[in-house]
Amino acid sequence: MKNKVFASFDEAVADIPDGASIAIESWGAPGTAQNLVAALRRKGVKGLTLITHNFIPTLFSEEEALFSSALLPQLKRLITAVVGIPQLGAGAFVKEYVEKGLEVELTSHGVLASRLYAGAAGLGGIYNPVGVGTILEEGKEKRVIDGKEYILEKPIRPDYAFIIAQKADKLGNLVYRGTFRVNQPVMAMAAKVTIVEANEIVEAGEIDPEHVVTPGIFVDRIVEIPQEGYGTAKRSKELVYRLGEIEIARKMLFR
Amino acid sequence: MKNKVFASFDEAVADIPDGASIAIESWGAPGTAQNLVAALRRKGVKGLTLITHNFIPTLFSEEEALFSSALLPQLKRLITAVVGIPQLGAGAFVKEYVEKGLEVELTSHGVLASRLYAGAAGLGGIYNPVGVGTILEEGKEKRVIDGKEYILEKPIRPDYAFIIAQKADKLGNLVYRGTFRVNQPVMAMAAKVTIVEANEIVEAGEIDPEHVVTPGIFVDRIVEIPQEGYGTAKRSKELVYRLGEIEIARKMLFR
Amino acid sequence: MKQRLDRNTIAMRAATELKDGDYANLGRGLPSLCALYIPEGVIFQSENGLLGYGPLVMEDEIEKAELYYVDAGGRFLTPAPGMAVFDVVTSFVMISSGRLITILGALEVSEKGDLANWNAGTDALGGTIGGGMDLAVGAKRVIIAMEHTTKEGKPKIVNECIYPLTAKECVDLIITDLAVIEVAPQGLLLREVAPGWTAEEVQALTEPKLIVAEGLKEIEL
Amino acid sequence: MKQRLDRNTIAMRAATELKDGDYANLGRGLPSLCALYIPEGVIFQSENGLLGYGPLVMEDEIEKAELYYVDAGGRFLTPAPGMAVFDVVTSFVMISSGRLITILGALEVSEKGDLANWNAGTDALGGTIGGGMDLAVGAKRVIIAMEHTTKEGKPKIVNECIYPLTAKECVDLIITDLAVIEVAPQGLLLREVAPGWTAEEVQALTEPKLIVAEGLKEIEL
Repeated sequence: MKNKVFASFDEAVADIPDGASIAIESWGAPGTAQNLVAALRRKGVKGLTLITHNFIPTLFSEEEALFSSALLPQLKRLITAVVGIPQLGAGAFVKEYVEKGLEVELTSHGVLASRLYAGAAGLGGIYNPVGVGTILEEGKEKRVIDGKEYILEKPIRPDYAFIIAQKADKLGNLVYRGTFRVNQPVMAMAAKVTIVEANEIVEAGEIDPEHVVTPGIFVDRIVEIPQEGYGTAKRSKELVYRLGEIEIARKMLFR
Repeated sequence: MKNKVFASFDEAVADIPDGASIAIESWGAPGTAQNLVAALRRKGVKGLTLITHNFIPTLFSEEEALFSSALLPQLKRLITAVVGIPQLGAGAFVKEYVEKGLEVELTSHGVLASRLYAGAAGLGGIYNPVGVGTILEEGKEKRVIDGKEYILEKPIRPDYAFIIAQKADKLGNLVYRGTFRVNQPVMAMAAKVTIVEANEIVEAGEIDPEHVVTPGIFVDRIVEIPQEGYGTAKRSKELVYRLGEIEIARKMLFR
Repeated sequence: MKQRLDRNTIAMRAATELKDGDYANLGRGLPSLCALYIPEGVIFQSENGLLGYGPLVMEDEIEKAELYYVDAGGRFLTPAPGMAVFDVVTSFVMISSGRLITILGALEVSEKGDLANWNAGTDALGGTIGGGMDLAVGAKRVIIAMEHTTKEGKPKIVNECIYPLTAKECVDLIITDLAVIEVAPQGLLLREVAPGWTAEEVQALTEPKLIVAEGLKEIEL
Repeated sequence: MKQRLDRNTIAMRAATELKDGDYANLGRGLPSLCALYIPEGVIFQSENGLLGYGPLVMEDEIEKAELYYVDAGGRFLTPAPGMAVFDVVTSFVMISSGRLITILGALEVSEKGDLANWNAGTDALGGTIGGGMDLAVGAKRVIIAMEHTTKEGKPKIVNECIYPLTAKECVDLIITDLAVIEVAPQGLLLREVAPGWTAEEVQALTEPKLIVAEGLKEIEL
């Protein structure tokens, strides 16, 4: 059996070059592969393209939690459906980088999902009706099919995906937990190289074949999250409670 | 709670009109919604469009098992990736109907799956590289994108899907069993009305939310397969043993 | 000045559009209040991959929150029997399949049913798109729940939207603190007015011409 | 007449192209024999939604077959630890993702690597397409395992395919009972010949011109 289990996050990201494109889910702290994000910060590569649904500022110190936005200084290009938090001025926090040359490509969440599917499935493009008449159609081909307008959307095929899973077996089969599944399965399928941090690594056979969400063929590298690592249940729970104490976070949670 | 559970297969198909399009998986007897197929035969509607991956002759008497091909006399149009069994002369068994006007649209299995996805996702079309230079490109638009040729494939959005599930809860959440999952999840998503026959109907909450394969929103009607019905484990097992005794079936199984 | 419906009453009226067996996705802000008034048997969907969840965890019970179920706005949810978890590809198939009814907020709605609700300005980075465009295009029915006018008193139902669009010709019904208006093929059909308001008074706060429906009545809950 | 490799030996040679950690999808007929010779650690995929399954159920043990695991050819499979079940949308993403190696049979392979393997005639209903076109286009590597000539002795490696194509310019390597031939940018590269056969003898049974590779050798297993 080929070994997919890596001993450290740094080893797992060691080959990522300047200019790579990376898909990272970032639906809150427990839904972000924070340990891999931290490793990529340590590595310090530049000129990255980041594909992420939620690009929002971290409400915590970097020692506490890292969203995909922790990579902001290393980015050349950002493809996202949510940039910022409306109550905090939306994308204002990226302006400084936009002025220095960061390209931001806005999309919708569903269009992002279907473009990742198209990338995964080897399609050349898809005609999506979402975005007709909006800023999403700018610079794109439009076409009427059977009386309805569509935009030609291009597939997204990232060089890497950073995934956080609840459990991985040694063959790379993954299960997630609750709503932190999100874009991760399609990102894992679309990427050329998929790197996973898992709360638990188990032997092959310990996940019921019917319950596998991401089959192991899509997973190249796996690292187990250490007890003191980002994204553990204990650590995430602490953040949740802290979140309850922060005024702005309350507004986010209960707006 | 809105009632989705129907008392009989005949009631579940009662509104299907002449000319309807229907997606039916037919990956062997245990993977075909045979009881719904039987009900549709009894109803006797005509001019149907059938979307099925495997359109193969039933190797048994109709009292024993019904594949989707049992609807052959009722079809106007057939969209399929497998017509017939090579060892039995492939599609020869449909020739009589082709001469009488049956239209057959051949596709590949993967193209069929992606067209069903496109239908489910509301896309207007997808550019697929599969089939370039083959009969699949006939009559279709081709286009070079980033130096590679693609065929514009249209979405499939059937009026109905007939699904066989291992278990359904009363909200319509489904789980399948083994390789009889196949095209069924995407057919259930693509169809306007999805009708399910289930080996077992359970209360809401008896299927773990993480293990649901087809969420209940995609399921409109559910009928429980009676003990003596087509597709039960006992009946399918009997067929398997009989299959082992039939020379032609052996060739199928072990070619 | 006459009284307008309060936000909870708008939400209550919008909630009456849903019935047992319907699947619903509620937008942020005012629409999320509808959850409090929606009849039993309505099943909620969240774009981040959850169907059939239970009530939101309230602000004062945050310590009860399970970590693993949040909605698209980041609020914690309670599990419910018959819930299903799935990825976003499945989620947006749901949203695009015409099987969901959505209640959304709006900055502006045009005479033709164009919707602007993601960005109150000209800077693309001044708002967040999320899944709103997908909902507006894909839902079986798009219901808008909003105040009839801006804080400055200007109409939010306009001839043409000025703010960046969410989707064209997508709105089916507009429910405000003053009126219930259907976006019909012939134009905007005024179906209900807030108690004590006349069609003329509502028209005065609405930019495009309203067609007064036969059987115009007061908003009932 | 000189001896050619038998079907099992062709399969054995083709199987050496796979190594621990590879993911493989085997076509019908001759390629399916490769399963008997493939090294440990190779993981099999079946287009109907199974990855990492165990051995086929043999003909004389049909009563042992579990009902719920069959391969794309309808043969029964045994479960194996670490197996995954999925739907065909996921399956064809796998097939299109370039992560699989496929070994397929062929009726004809052209000089450019065009493949014809689904229909030995001109009638579209005379063959079945299945997932072969998807595999031929999407796989990381397409290996053909076949007899070098037809039963009538005619070359199956041809200038242009006559039979309906499966895919254009898709074949990477051809393994026959006479030779191992790489489809290279400069043309067909003869790398190995069956024991006792010369390059000239193989050329005589091959329509397009073969380029004899440096270090041409006998097929080893």
